[in-house]
Amino acid sequence: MIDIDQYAYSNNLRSIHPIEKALFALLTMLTCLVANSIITSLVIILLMAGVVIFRAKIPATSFAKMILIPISFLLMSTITIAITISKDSSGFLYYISLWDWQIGIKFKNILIAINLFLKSLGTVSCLYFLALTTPMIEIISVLKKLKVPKIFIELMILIYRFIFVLLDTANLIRVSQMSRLGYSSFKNAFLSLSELVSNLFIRAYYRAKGLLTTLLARGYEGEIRVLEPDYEFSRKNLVLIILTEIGLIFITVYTGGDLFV
Amino acid sequence: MRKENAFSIGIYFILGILFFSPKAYAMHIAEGFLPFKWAGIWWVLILPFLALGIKYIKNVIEEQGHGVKMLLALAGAFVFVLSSLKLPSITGSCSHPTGIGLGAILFGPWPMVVLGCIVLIFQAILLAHGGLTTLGANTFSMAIVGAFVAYGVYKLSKKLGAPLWLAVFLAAALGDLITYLTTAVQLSLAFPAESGGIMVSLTKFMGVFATTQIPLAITEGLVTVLVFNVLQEY
Amino acid sequence: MSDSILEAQDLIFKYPDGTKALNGLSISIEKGKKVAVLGANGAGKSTLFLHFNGILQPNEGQILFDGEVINYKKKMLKELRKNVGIVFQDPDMQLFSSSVFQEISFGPLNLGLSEEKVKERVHDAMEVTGILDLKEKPTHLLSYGQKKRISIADILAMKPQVIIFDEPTVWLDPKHSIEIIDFFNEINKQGITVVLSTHNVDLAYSWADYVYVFAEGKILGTGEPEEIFKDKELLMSANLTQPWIVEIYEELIDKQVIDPNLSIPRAKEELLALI
Amino acid sequence: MSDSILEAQDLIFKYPDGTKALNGLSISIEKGKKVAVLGANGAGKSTLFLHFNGILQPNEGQILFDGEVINYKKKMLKELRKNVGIVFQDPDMQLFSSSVFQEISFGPLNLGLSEEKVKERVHDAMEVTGILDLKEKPTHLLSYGQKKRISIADILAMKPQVIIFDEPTVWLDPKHSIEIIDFFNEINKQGITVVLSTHNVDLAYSWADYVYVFAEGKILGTGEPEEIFKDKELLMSANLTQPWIVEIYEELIDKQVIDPNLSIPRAKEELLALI
Repeated sequence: MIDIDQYAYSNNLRSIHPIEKALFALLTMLTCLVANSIITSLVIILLMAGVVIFRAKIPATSFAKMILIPISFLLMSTITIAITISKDSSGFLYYISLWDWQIGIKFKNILIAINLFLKSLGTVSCLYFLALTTPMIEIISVLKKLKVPKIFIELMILIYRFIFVLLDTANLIRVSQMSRLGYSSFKNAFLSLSELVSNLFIRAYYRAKGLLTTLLARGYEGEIRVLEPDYEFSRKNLVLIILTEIGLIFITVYTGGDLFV
Repeated sequence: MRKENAFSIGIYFILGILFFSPKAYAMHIAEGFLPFKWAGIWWVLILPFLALGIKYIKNVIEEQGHGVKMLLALAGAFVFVLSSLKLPSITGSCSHPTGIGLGAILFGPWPMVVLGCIVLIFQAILLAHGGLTTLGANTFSMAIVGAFVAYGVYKLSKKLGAPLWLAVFLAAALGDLITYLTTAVQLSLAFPAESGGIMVSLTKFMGVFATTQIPLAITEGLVTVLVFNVLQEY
Repeated sequence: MSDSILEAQDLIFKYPDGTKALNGLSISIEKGKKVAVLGANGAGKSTLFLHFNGILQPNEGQILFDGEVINYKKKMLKELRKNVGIVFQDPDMQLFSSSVFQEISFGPLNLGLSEEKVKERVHDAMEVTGILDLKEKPTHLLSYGQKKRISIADILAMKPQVIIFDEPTVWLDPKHSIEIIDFFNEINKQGITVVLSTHNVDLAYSWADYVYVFAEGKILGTGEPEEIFKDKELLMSANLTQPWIVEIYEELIDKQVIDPNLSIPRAKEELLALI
Repeated sequence: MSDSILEAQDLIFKYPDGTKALNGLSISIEKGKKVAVLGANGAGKSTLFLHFNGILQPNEGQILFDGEVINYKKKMLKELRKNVGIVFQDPDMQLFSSSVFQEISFGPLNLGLSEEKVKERVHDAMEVTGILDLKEKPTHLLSYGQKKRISIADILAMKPQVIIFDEPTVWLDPKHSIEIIDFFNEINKQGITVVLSTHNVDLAYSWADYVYVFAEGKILGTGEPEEIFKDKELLMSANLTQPWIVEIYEELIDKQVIDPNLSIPRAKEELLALI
């Protein structure tokens, strides 16, 4: 139902310890953010794309499609940042005047925008590495090991499960509405949608009640305790992660990136 | 000649926004977009709210029994699913309601802080909307500001004698709008314009978001009213 | 095949996750007939129905309604959905309004009929399905059987030429199952083509004019029930069993209790009469 | 009735909205038996099961487990829920976690077992239900039949003395229905009392040691299947029909094809052998 989720269960790096994968993704993400350098960002994008496509065996076309998801936000926001509004017309590469304001672009700001764009894409690819190789269930169990409050974990487990149940329900209702000519005009689409939403809410309400019953029947007394399957740490992977991060920092410093600015 | 030029650029700009907006998903700030410093600041800022939210939920569970937990979990899943539904909008494109307003009216703002944060984690990891480094900022704008504004507006307009539908509409629409406004503030704080600083930057971001988000906020308000009407019958 | 009302030609359909649900399937449903579509869970029955209604669009192949190829343009889709109604398995999934009246009026309103007309249609549909007394009740307080009838009235109110029933009897107890089957026969007499999906072989055997056997997104066999249900191998490969009437009949012939030249009985009563 | 494991005495239960679901119902389930509870939709079967598990508390009457009256104190409830497991109709309602392993570990953990023990139980339950290969898969990518098996493993892992299956076969096709019935027989052989609710008379007839017929919150009839299913009037008043084996058998006796002194056949094969 959700592509990223499906890959997380079927990729080639599935059996690696989730903490290793999370460590790799988050450390690289931080490095990318802190390095703030065009070259480091590019290296990270290539690294993550490589690992995802060649190690995790996610089809390159799917990965490319997914990378496009945040691009609209990035383009819109970076363009907004790149545009300078000023009363002083010096330094513009190109500008137009509106009354006594100059709206245009400056070389310096284009560089800033490109850096920002690539930096964001770099961290996004780290996020994708984590999301595409590590099932949500395992990410939750990592959070559990990090001592995130119990109630937060329990809610995450339940919400994750019920996202799919409700998505399924929403789909079925939508299909049933469409087969009775719902969503066929703007007004009708609006009404169909609000009927769907309210029905979904009522359904969710009854499900919550039913779920409590079924859990009680299995001896639930207020806390949802579950066990996780065991994973084994690989020393080799840990060393590899540390080496990669050191390498990235080295690249940043060597190419004159403004680390820790 | 110059005016014409400005006009055509304006048109292109708006067309560009309309073209991109269907995929712009509620304006969560994308992964890695905020500088390290700001990402950290927002992360730290939401922690006390999360702690209080969790405490609030624990209290409610103690008072009303374990069923509340299931109900909240379903509400969280509901918010997530809602945000993945296509919504008809005036421009013919599609976007979605956040559901936070509805939740805040029904359950109060504190549980929505926690649920909103969880939903944002899921959106980041499952859908790549928003991100982990920007989770703090997004939680602040959507789950904290959005939920409290919606709840406050709802209570206030009921106190002022507004009819229920109007109170619900205002709560959902304003909650939405102020979420976007907060996002614009967060972005302009992180990226002040070189001349004119934060205020100029804010004007730029608001200019971009307002065109897309005002119709969305209105749609969210309308849908919430319609949903609320049905729920009223139960 | 001039009198086929719905036709699928070489349909191939994959779900986005890669599951191949239909695998070069062809089927032709004759106007005015009672058709049973048999198959195990996950054989592709529901997927086919969603194609008949234009909800899903095939990767390859085409759907024809009344001899015309469906082109998936708005106007044609509207016409198709008007004429081919689906009553879904689970009425809980189909019903989305809180009031029975609103619920049934959804379809006719979408057809763009006048309010007067819509009221008339809703009233008629409720009358035929025997739920006039539920008009004022909220849907969520009704029993399963009542909801099932509302979900049928939903579709009847649109006056389609074909009605597809997806697993209509699973949750019903024997009495209500018999009632609903009688009802299918009634609307069929009024000229509506009735398509029914089921994995209940006994039901399909005694009810249908024509049977299609599905497995893994393909048609394994088609024909009149008498032929289809003789073929044990076919049934086995579709995870189905023989109807008990046929089994007993064959056994009785083997044991020479009844005359093998007599025609095979369709209903319980016919079998008992043979003995 | 010294060997009854579960007993209900004069239960009266009204839902908060006023619906009277149980109306002075008494029932006694013998240890180690295969029991079928038959009744139309809404007859009160599910409500009774929730009483057996201590989820619902009767307005009047009482529940006995292994001869002891349930007092609804925490300790006793825990004991009861440990020993009486319910596999609910809809697995989607029962499964709360997307991880199969987490899901099955929930019950045993609530029993206060050690992690080691729980892991062992989860493994055993998955082995018995044949889902070991699903360990790494999320529930939302599984089929209905697979989810059904997980919901059974959920309960098996708690090692209860009684397992109640609420309508286990409705959505399953013939092949999977047969599989699940075989499975019931297997766990029954291991000493677990199996209670099954259904409105499938053919299934109840050939499977059960003992049958209860429900209607409107009361027991209309109890007995061995051979007696119960002879009683056409009883079945009628519970909206049920006769199993076809019984019907054919009686007809064959009427027509003097078979000897009336032979014992009534329970399974298809027995009937065919008689002819």
